[in-house]
Amino acid sequence: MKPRVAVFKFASCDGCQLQFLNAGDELLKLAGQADIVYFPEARGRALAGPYDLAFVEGSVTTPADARRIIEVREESRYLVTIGACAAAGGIQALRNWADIEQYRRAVYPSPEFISTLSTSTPISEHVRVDFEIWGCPIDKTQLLAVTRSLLFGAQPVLPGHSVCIECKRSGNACVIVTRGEPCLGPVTRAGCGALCPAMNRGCYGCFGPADAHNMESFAALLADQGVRGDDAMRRLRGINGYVRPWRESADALAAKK
Amino acid sequence: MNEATRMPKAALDNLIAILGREGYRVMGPVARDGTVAFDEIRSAADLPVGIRDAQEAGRYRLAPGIDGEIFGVVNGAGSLKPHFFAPAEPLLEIRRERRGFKANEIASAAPPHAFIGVRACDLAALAIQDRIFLHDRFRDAHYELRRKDAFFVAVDCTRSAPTCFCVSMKTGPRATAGFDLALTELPGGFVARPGSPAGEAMIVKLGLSAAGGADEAAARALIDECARGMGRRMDTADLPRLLYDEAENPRWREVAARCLSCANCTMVCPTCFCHTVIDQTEIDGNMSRRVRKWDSCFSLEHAHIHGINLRPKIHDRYRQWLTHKLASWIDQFGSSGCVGCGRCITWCPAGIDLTEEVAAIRASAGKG
Amino acid sequence: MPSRRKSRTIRVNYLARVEGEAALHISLRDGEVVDLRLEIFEPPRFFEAFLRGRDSREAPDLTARICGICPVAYQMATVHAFEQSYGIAVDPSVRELRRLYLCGEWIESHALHIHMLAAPDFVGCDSILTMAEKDRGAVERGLRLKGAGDAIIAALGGRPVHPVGACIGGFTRAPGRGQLSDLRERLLRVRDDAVECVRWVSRFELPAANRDIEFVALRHPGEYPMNEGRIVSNRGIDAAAADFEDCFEEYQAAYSNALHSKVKGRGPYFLGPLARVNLNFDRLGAGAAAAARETGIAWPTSNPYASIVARAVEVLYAVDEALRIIDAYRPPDAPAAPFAARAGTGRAIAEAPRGMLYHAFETDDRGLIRAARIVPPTAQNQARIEADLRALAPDLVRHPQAAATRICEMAIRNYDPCISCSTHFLKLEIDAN
Amino acid sequence: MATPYLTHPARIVARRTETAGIYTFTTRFVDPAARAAFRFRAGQFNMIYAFGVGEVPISIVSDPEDPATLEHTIRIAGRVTGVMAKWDVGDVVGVRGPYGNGWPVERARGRDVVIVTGGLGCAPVVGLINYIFRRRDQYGDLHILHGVKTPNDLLYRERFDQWRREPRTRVYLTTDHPDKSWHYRIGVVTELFDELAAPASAIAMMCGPEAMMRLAAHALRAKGIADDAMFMSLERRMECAVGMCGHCQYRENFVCKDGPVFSWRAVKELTRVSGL
Ligand SMILES: Cc1cc2nc3c(=O)[nH]c(=O)nc-3n(C[C@H](O)[C@H](O)[C@H](O)COP(=O)(O)OP(=O)(O)OC[C@H]3O[C@@H](n4cnc5c(N)ncnc54)[C@H](O)[C@@H]3O)c2cc1C
Ligand code: SF4
Ligand code: SF4
Ligand code: SF4
Repeated sequence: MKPRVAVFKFASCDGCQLQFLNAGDELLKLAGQADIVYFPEARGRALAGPYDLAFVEGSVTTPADARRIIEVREESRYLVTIGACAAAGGIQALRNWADIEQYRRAVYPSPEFISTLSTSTPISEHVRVDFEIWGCPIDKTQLLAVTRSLLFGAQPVLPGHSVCIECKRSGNACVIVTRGEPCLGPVTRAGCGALCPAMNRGCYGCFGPADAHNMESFAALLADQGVRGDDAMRRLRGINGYVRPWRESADALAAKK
Repeated sequence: MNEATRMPKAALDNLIAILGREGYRVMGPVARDGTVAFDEIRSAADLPVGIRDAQEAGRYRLAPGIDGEIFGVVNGAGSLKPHFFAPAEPLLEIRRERRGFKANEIASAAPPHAFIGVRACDLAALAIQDRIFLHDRFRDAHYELRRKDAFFVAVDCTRSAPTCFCVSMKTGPRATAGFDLALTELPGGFVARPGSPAGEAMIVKLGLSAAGGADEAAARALIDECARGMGRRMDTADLPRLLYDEAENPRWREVAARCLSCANCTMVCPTCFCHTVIDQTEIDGNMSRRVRKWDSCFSLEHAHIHGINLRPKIHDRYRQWLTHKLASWIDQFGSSGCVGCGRCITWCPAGIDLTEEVAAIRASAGKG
Repeated sequence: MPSRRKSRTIRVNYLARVEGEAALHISLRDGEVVDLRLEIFEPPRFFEAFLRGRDSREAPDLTARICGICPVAYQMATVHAFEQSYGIAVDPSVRELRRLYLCGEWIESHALHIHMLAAPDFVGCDSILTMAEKDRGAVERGLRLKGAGDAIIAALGGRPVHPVGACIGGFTRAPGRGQLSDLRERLLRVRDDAVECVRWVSRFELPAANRDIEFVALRHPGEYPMNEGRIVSNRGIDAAAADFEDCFEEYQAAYSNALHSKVKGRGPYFLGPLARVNLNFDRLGAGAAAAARETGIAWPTSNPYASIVARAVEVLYAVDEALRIIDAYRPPDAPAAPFAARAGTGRAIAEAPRGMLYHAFETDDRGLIRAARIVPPTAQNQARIEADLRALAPDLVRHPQAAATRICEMAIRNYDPCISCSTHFLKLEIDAN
Repeated sequence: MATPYLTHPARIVARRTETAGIYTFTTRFVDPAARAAFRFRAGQFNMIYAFGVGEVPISIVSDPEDPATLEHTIRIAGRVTGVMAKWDVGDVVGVRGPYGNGWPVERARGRDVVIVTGGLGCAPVVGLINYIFRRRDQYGDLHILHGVKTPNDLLYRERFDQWRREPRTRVYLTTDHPDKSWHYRIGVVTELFDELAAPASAIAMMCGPEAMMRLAAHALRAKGIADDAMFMSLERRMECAVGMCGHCQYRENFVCKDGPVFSWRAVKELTRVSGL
C-alpha cells in the first residue's frame, strides 16, 4: 500500500507547502508513490488519519492550534516540519518580545474577537518532531530529497553546515570580504544555495542557524564592521529570531544597549 | 627550451585566438563583483586591465592600478581548483532495473581548457592536487579527464599581495614548473618562456623572437623585488614536529574563540580536497545520482561517526585543518599542503591569519 | 415559528483549494439568510505591529512573508511606499524590471489558481492530482505556465517564493541582457499555452450571474496597471493611490481574523483580474484583447464567474508584456538608486494577482518604521464574497450538502482568496504630513 | 578509466540474523567478471551501497580463500545501516572494494594470538577468529577477551561458548554490571588481563571502543607484549575509502588506506590527545 501523506498548516504564509505545487512534474511523480490524502490547499477531499507521513507548516500561535498539533501528532507516524515558522516560530515570533495585549489592542478595533497566544512557538515545543526542514521558504530540492529518503524508509539527512560552503561552491564574491557588508552566511545553515550573496547582498538567515556556529565571534565581527548594536540585534532577531543561538545572541546585544 | 622571448602585449590577443582555434576554452582572471575569478575570455580586453587588488586579512578590494597593466591583480578567491576538482559534480548515475540496478559512470565531456595568467603558487597547488587525485593508489577519472589536456600560461608575480607568502613555501613568485608558457609582464611587453614542447610550439606560432638581455634582467629584477617585498612569511622549520608536539597548546582554544567554523578557508584553499558524496535520487525512486561536493573539515558532519563526533569542538577542527595543511600533509604526500597563496587569510570573514597562528604557537611552544 | 425542517445550516469547514484557512457558515430560515459568516481563522500574525521599530531596508524581506503566493506584490508595494517617502526616483530600466517581476508573479499565481485550484471544479475532480489522470495535457500546460512565471521571479530574485532581489531603489543585482535570453526562449515556448489556456477556460460552463458590483482597480495613462496608477471604479472613484484611505474604510467582524472593507459611504467592492480587465480592457494590448474577445464574453461583464477567464487573459497579457520588456531591456547603470532615509510617510499600491494591495509606512529619520498599514486584496474582497454568497444562499437549500458546498466554493474561488495575507491589523495612525 | 567510486551490483544469497539488530549477508557480484577479479585479505573492508540512500564501510568477515561469496556482518546503527536491516535474499546491493590493510595474519603465524574486543561486539574480529580456526595448526594459543557493560550487551553468547570449547582457546568474558544469568567474570575489561596467560611473544589484535583499546594496550604492555605487536582496528568516517575524500584522516594517516588496522606503536601518541 502506498504511504498516506498529509500536509497541515498552522500560522504561516503558505510558501512552504506551495513548494509541493511548485515541484511541478515531480509532484505528479510523487502522487504515484504516495497518496496525498490531506492537503487542503491542493485537494478538496480530505481523508481522516492515521497518516504515515505528516508535513507540518507554520507555528503555534493560538490555543486551538496548541490542541490541534497534539492531535496531528497522534495521527501521524512520522512528522516532518517544513519551514522557519514550524522550526523556529517564524517571523511572527517577534511577538515573543512584545506585549501581545498591546499588539492586539493596537491593531484590531475589537481586540476581544481575536484569540491568540502571547507567543509564536515552534512545533517542537509542543510535540515530538521527527525531522525539521529549515528555510523560509524551504528549498524544493530539499523537500523532495527528504520525502524520497522517507519513501526508502531511511532517516532523512540534510547538510547542517554554513551557507559559506555553498557560497564558495557557487563561486560568489564574499560580500563581507569584498564589500564589508554584514552577512549571516557564516552562522546560517546551508540549503538555499547561497542565494543572497549570489544576488549581491548579505544573507539574512532564512535557513536558521548552522549546526556549527560561533555566535560570539560573529557578534564581534558585526561590531567590527561598524554595525550598530540595535541593528545587529535586529538582524539576528529576524525570520528565525526565536531559535536558541540567535535569540540568546540578540538578547545579549539588547541587554548591552 | 627555456629560451626567453619577447612578446608584445598585443600578442596576447593572438595567443587567445590561437588557443581558441585549437579547441581550447580559454580562461583568464575576469573581474566580477569586486574580485576576480577564472572565467571564459575572448580577448585580453576581458582581463582586469589597469586594475589592482588590495588584500588584507578578511578584506579584498579592487581598485584602479596602473594603466595598461594586464596582470595587476594577484589573485581572487577562485584558484584553478574548481576547474579540475569541481565544487559539485555527479560521478555516477545509478538506474533501478527490474531486478537490482545498474551503475554508470557519468563522463564529463567539456572541451580542454587553457588558462591564462596562472600564478606560480596555483601551479604548485595543482601539482599537489595531482598527487591526491592522480598519483596516489587510485586515480580520479573526472579529475584526470579535465587535467590531461589543459594548457597553462603562467604569469610570474612582479607584485605580491600583503597576504602572500609563497617565498616561505618555496612556490613562487617565479613559475618554475607545470606551465606551457610563462610570461613576465614588463611595462612595455612580456618576456615569454616555454615550459613544455606545446609551449615551444606556441612561441613559434606566435612568431616571437629572442628577448634581449636587458629585458630578461628587468624581468628578473622585478620578480626578485617582489620576492623581497613579500607581505607575509612563515617559518617552516620543523613545522610538523612543532604542530604535533603542540597539539595541546592553549593557542588552539584562543583561535577557536575567533574562528566562525564557516569553512571559507578550506573552500578557497587551492589544495584542500575534502569532499562528500551524496545520493540525489529522483522522486519516483528509479534513478539516483551519486554527486560529489566540496566538503570541509570545519563542518560537523566531517568527523561524525555513528553515535560520536570525533572533532566536536571548533579548536579540534581548527587544529585538524592547520595541522593537516602544514604538517601531516607532508607525511601523506611528501609536500606541505600550503603553497602560500594567502587566500585563507584574505577570505576568512574573521580575518584569521595562519602565519600569525603558527608564529604564536612557535613562540609559546613547550610552555603549554 | 418557522418549521425546523425548513431551517438549514451549511458549514464548509476548511475550504479546500484556497491558500490559507477559512470556513463558511450560512444559516437560512425560510429561504432567508439569517447568518452568513466567512470565517477566516488563519491565525493573526501581527505584521503591522512587529514592523514597528524595524528598519525600512529590511521591510521588503519581511512583508514578503505575509504571503508565499504573492510575495512579489508585497515587495513592490513596500518599496514603492518607501521610495515615495524618501523621494527616490528609480531608473527607467529598473521600473521595467519591476513590471517584469510582477508579470512573473501574475503568471505563476494565476496559472496555479486556474489549473490547480479552480479547474478541478469544472472538470469534476477534487484536485490537480486526480485531474492529471483525466486531462494530463491541461495539467502539464498549467505546470509549464507556472514554471515560466516562477522562472521570471527567480531570474530577478533568486527563487520564486520569497525572492531576495528587490530592495528600496531597485534590485540588488540587475540581470545582464544575456541572462534574460533563456527566459525569453521559455516565454516564447509558453505563449501558445497561454493562448490555449484562455480558450480552455472559456469553454468551461460558467454559471450565469448578473450582479450589481463595484469593480475597483488601478488605472495608468498608458499601460495595463501594475505598480502605478490611479484608483478607479465603475461607480466613479478616481483618486490617487496615496488617497486609498479616503476611498475605503475597514471594519471588523467578530467571526473573522481578517478585516472587512467597503467603499466609504457605499458597500463592498471587487478587486482582482476581473476588475482590472473590466476597467482596463483598452490597455490589454492586441494579443490579450483579441483572445479576450474571442471568448464570447461581453467585456466589461458583471458576472463574477468570468473571473477565471479574466485571469487567463491576464496570463497571456503578462507573457506578452514580459517578452516586450525583455526585448527592450537595457541594463540600468546601477541596479538600485542610492538613497538616504528620512522621516516621512509613503503610501503605495501594487496590483497583486488578487487585486490592489495597499501599503503605508511612516518612518523616523534613521529609516526605522514608526507605523505600518497593509491592506491586502483578499481582506478587501471579503465583504464582496459574502455578498455573492448571500445572493446564492436562498437557492442552496435545493441542493444536497455536497453540491451546495461546491457551489459556495466556486463562488468564493472567483476571488482566488489568499487567506494567509488577508489577516492584518488596523488602526494605524499615519501623520498625513 | 573507471571512477574509483563505481559500485558493482551484488545479489544477496543468504541472510542470517545474528542477534537483534545484527545481520550477516552473503553476497555474490552479479557480474561474473567482477566476481572473478575480486581478491581480499582478512580484515579488509568493502563499501556497501544501499540504492539511493548511501554507502558505508563494512568489513568482510568471510574467508579470503573463497572470494566469490562475500559475507558482511552489519550492525544496524543509523541511517544507511537502518535500511540494510530490511534487505533480504534476492535483493541487489552495491559493493566496491576491497579496501584497507587488513589484520597482520601473516605476522601472527606460529604465535599465540590475543584478541580483545568490547562493547556491542565487533564484526571484524569474528572474521579474524574464524580465519584462525580454519587454519588452527598454523597458530599458537588463542585468547579471546571481551568486556561488556551489561550482560545484555553480550550479543554472541553462544558463539563465545562455542569458541571456549575449541582446543587451545581461552575465552575471558567480563561485565561491569552483572545479573543472575552471568556466570563469567565481573569487573572492567582491563582486570581480565590479570588472568591472561599469554607469552610476551604473543600478537594482539583489537577492535572496539578506542578508550577500551587504549586501556587494553597498556595492560598488554605490562605483560611484555611489544608496542608493535599490538594491532587495533580504528573507525573513522569514510565516504570514498580510496584516500581522496579526506574524512578518515587521523593525523598523518588515512584510516581507509593506511588502516583500518594500526599498530599500537603507530597510534599510541595520537590516542593521548582527544579530538584529533
Ligand atoms: C573500516 C570500517 C569497518 C567497519 N566494519 C563494520 C562492520 O563490519 N560491521 C558493522 O556493522 N559496522 C562496521 N563499521 C561501522 C559502519 O561503517 C557504521 O556503523 C556505519 O557507517 C553507520 O552508518 P549509518 O548511516 O547507519 O549511521 P549514521 O549514524 O546514520 O551515520 C550517517 C553517516 O555517517 C557516516 N558514518 C557513521 N558512522 C560511521 C562509522 N563508524 N564509520 C564510518 N562512517 C560512519 C556514514 O557516512 C553514514 O552514512 C565499520 C567502519 C569502518 C570505518
Ligand atoms: S558572502 Fe556571506 S555566505 Fe558567502 S562566504 Fe561571505 S560570509 Fe559566507
Ligand atoms: S542567503 Fe540566507 S537569507 Fe538569503 S536565501 Fe539563503 S539563507 Fe535565506
Ligand atoms: S593554507 Fe591558505 S595560504 Fe596556504 S595554500 Fe591554502 S589558502 Fe593558500
